[in-house]
Amino acid sequence: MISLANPTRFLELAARAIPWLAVAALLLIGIGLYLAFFVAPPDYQQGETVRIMFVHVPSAWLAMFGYVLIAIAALGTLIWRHPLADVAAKAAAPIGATFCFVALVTGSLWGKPMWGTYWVWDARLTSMLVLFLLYLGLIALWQAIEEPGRAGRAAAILALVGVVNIPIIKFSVDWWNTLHQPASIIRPGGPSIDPSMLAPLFVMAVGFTLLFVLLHLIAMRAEILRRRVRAMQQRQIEHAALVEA
Amino acid sequence: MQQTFGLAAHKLGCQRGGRTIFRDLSFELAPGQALLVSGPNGAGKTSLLRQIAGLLPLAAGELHLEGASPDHALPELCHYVGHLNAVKPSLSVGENLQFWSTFLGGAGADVRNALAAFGLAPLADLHAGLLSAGQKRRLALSRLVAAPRPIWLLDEPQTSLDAASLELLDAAIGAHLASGGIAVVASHTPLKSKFAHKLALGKERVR
Amino acid sequence: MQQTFGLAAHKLGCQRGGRTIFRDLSFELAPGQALLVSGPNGAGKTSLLRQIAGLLPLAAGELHLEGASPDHALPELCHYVGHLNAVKPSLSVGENLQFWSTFLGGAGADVRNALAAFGLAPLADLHAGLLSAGQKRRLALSRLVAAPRPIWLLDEPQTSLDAASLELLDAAIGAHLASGGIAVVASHTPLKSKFAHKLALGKERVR
Amino acid sequence: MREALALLARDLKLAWREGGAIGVALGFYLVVIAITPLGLGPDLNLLARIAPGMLWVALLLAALLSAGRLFENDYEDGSLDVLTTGALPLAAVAAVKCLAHWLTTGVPLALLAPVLGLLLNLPLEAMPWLVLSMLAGTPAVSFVAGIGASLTLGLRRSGLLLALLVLPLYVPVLIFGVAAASAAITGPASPWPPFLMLCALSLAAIVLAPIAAAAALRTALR
Amino acid sequence: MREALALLARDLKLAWREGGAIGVALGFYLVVIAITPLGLGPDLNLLARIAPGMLWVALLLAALLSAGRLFENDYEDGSLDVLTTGALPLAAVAAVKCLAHWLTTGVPLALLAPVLGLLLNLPLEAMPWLVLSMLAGTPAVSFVAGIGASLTLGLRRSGLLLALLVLPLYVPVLIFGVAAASAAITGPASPWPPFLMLCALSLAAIVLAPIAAAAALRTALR
Ligand code: HEM
Ligand SMILES: Nc1ncnc2c1ncn2[C@@H]1O[C@H](COP(=O)(O)OP(=O)(O)OP(=O)(O)O)[C@@H](O)[C@H]1O
Ligand SMILES: Nc1ncnc2c1ncn2[C@@H]1O[C@H](COP(=O)(O)OP(=O)(O)OP(=O)(O)O)[C@@H](O)[C@H]1O
Ligand SMILES: [Mg+2]
Ligand SMILES: [Mg+2]
Repeated sequence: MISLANPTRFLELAARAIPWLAVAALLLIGIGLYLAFFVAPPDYQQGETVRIMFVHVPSAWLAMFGYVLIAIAALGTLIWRHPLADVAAKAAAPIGATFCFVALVTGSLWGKPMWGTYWVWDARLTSMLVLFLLYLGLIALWQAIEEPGRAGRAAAILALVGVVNIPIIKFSVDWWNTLHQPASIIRPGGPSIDPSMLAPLFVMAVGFTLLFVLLHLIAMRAEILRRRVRAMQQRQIEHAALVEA
Repeated sequence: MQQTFGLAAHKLGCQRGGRTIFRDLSFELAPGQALLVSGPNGAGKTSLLRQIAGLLPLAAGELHLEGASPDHALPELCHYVGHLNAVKPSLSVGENLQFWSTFLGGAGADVRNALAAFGLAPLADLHAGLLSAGQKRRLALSRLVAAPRPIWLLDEPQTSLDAASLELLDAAIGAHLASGGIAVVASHTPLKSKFAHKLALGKERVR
Repeated sequence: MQQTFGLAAHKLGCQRGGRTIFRDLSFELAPGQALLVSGPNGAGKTSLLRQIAGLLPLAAGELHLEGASPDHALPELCHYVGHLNAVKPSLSVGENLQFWSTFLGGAGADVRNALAAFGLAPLADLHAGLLSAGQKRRLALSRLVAAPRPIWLLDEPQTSLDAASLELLDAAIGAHLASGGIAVVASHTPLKSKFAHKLALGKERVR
Repeated sequence: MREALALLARDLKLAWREGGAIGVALGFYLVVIAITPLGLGPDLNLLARIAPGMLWVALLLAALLSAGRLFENDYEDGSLDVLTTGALPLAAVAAVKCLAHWLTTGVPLALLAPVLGLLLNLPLEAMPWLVLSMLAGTPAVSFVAGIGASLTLGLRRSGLLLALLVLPLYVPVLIFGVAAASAAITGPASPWPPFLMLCALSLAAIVLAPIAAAAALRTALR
Repeated sequence: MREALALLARDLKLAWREGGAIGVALGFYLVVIAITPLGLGPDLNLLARIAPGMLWVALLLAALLSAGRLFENDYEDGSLDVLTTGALPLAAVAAVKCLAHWLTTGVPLALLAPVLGLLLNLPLEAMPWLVLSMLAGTPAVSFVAGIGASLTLGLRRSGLLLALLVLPLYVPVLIFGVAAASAAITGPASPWPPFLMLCALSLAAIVLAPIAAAAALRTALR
């Protein structure tokens, strides 16, 4: 914790980790795609289109994962005042939003063949859409506030309010509509999908997760450097002022 | 004035937006003493007052109240009159002050005297939105009298006051100090009231 | 300074919200002369300046420009610096002034000097939202230099300026008058610049 | 306590004086409901069917947009600075202001709803439940709006930003509110479960929102 | 001319800087469209049927609410006083500000509409006409909003009051806009007549609104 609290230290670690992560992520995703397209059989009812799932499901998971990450970081900002927490949260938001978007797009592309329409107001799709909206809200707030300190704290508060609400929202939306097939991977009974699909799905899931972490580290590094530049400029301004005063 | 306090600041530091505005600032005020904070624009006068009022976190050092029981929170003993007047245009002058008096824990009775203290009595029923700049300022200052509090934090109180009102302000501050109160005043232009301590901020800072 | 004008007011009257603020107000300013408007709070200083700037209708009397061709509209020859600073917090100091300079018909070149004229040059790239009260005020005043106009209307220009900035303000006004400009300044506190005329408003008014 | 009452009284008075905020919120509500049929076409059955939904969505918008300046005015004229120096904790201040907003917006909107329901020929027997559900749900609306308002304090365009931040959080209120109202129309489901859910939501909001709002206000003031 | 361009540039810059106003308006639009089905129920045919109306109403709200502070900020910080002393006539100032509003709000909203159309499964062939009609109609929206914004200048809760004043004026835009879009879906009527009506409305607004706005601004300033 202490060692990580120091951004410089963090930068070093990140710099060392990034190449490895990159290689691992690309490798896994490559394998995953290979399995998905050439090994996994077409689904007996969903046909070839089922292959979309291998992108769709992991992105959907990571979209949720991203928000949880932000919420934890928010605690870090508000309670432990951890210098990196704010950076972590800010960096995670756009990435999570992107995965969320990918889940939505792949999902609706999938929907066209399955349901004959790009979008249905099914429970899970809807709650995913709401999650996307929550992401947009966070990003908009970060954009709207000039001062990094305030922006971080405000966004943290919003993120926490968001996580408190997400279960309620999910519940209400399910209550509103229970047409979509129930979650069949994450559920007490264990997976019910054909293993031949499960294997590539998990490879992809792990690959995407690594990709997420990779992007997150890169974004965090960028953010830290951006703030340092900002601080330096301010110091220059002050210095100039002192000289002329 | 009910109870009197002393206020001491020890090695205060202030940061805004990552920039250090001032550091290692210390002073001690005994009951009945006043502090004049001066310094070029941007030196951090407002920031200091906001720190004492609990609006801005202390980047370093501490503030403490002498003669205060732990259940006394510093901000609740302070009157903060900043650059802004906290005047509601759609309430009458009297209503404005009445509210602040109750909210800041004054007895309703004080309101009339408070208005009188700054020569606003004749305007009591006027919509505050119609007041001129200086009249608004005086309305803000009358809070000080409407709810007795031991510590006054005044940020350029003279802004757009005419000569007559300056007299009134000096009188008010004098009375406050006489009754054992404390005042911290940020100002560029001199005031008649005598200040036990003077603090010149940011000689070297951005002008 | 391109062309110089004289400004004359004849029996001006001002009403606000049905109340007569002042009446029968007359003055004459030759090029290079300045008028100091003083008076208690609520006497109508701001109102008078707004009338000259064309923001408030004349209830009575008239204003006219000497040496002006009919196509000169009075407001377009005036700089109005009121109680408010017209500063955009989300633009940088430089961008703020740059805009006003272009909009008020100044040559872009003037901007740097204008900032320098009020000691803001080092802050040019800072977000104006971060400026302190006095720094904001100085940014507003720098408009005067950024776009040359023959008539300056200044409403309590000294508000929250430090000593050093006051010097700069006096210098700016002096230069303006020297080059044949006119200035009408409403103020409670004295200024160094010499005023050819003084106008004391509303001795008898509600204070 | 005196402080809280004084603040409440002041806010109600201001809401009343400043451009008849109440009337304006109602007007907005009315106009939105009135122009929607123009967009959707005059088919009465269709309108009746979507009436509860329309009414709730319009109510959310009206309440939300009037919440935009919940703290804004006090922030801009410096009152908020002084409010923090009162004996009343900041969270309580926030709560009182949200309460005032509910009284001046939520309640009138809820009471107006049936009238607009007529425009959308909502069956009469649905009205009581519509109003009840709205009265039960609007506290959540006002208090959650309070969080948004404090987060967007002092930012330009805060109105829309506020809506963007807060509307997603309203999804449960919307769903249960509409459910309660339409259950009363169509049945067979009883309107009670969603109604109770609404009450629960409001209670939770009343307890938790002020804390979040206070935290946000502090960060806005420094 | 230089003045007008400078002002336009400044307003665009501000719209961009101040809380990414554009993104926020879009977000609001998205949210409103996204939560309505939660109120109306998931029936796709129903949604498809009311899609053009929904999209137009939501667009009007988004545009209108973002117009709330069209002159407000300049008024509160004293910029408006100085703007009147410029060589540019006040009507031209108003026109430029409305234009900036259209560029930063009307256009992006119109371009986003088809995407949201998907959510309400609006048939693809209707999209081009939807966008066209919106591009033709939104200038009227922005300029009329300008009148409202100037009339409500300096009043509290101006956002809602503005909506109350202006939404009725939008009725024609709404009707022709929806007509154009849905004619493209259902036929048989050609979408041209309503489309041309929209253009006419916008032209009229562009010519007349700034004059009215300027007059209102003058009275607000005294
Ligand atoms: C925007 C559109 C969609 C979104 C946001 C979405 C959301 C999700 C999410 C969050 C998951 C993973 C969570 C979990 O497994 O419990 C998931 C899995 C899945 N989705 Fe979607 N979905 C969308 C469209 C579709 C469509 C059109 C289909 C077509 C049949 C579909 C079928 C599935 C399947 C089969 C899985 C994996 C097995 C399962 O978990 O049930 N989804 N979707
Ligand atoms: N939110 C902020 N972020 C970063 N810097 C800030 C912020 N607010 C103010 N500052 C800077 O802090 C410094 C001190 O500001 P402050 O208002 O305390 O000065 P001041 O002494 O009150 O000046 P004045 O006499 O003009 O009122 C200024 O240089 C200002 O630029
Ligand atoms: N909109 C208005 N309607 C009615 N009366 C008004 C209005 N605005 C100002 N007044 C009144 O007009 C008088 C003059 O106001 P003005 O602002 O000109 O005074 P001033 O000389 O500038 O005072 P100060 O020195 O405090 O700035 C004041 O008494 C004020 O109450
Ligand atoms: Mg200050
Ligand atoms: Mg004045």
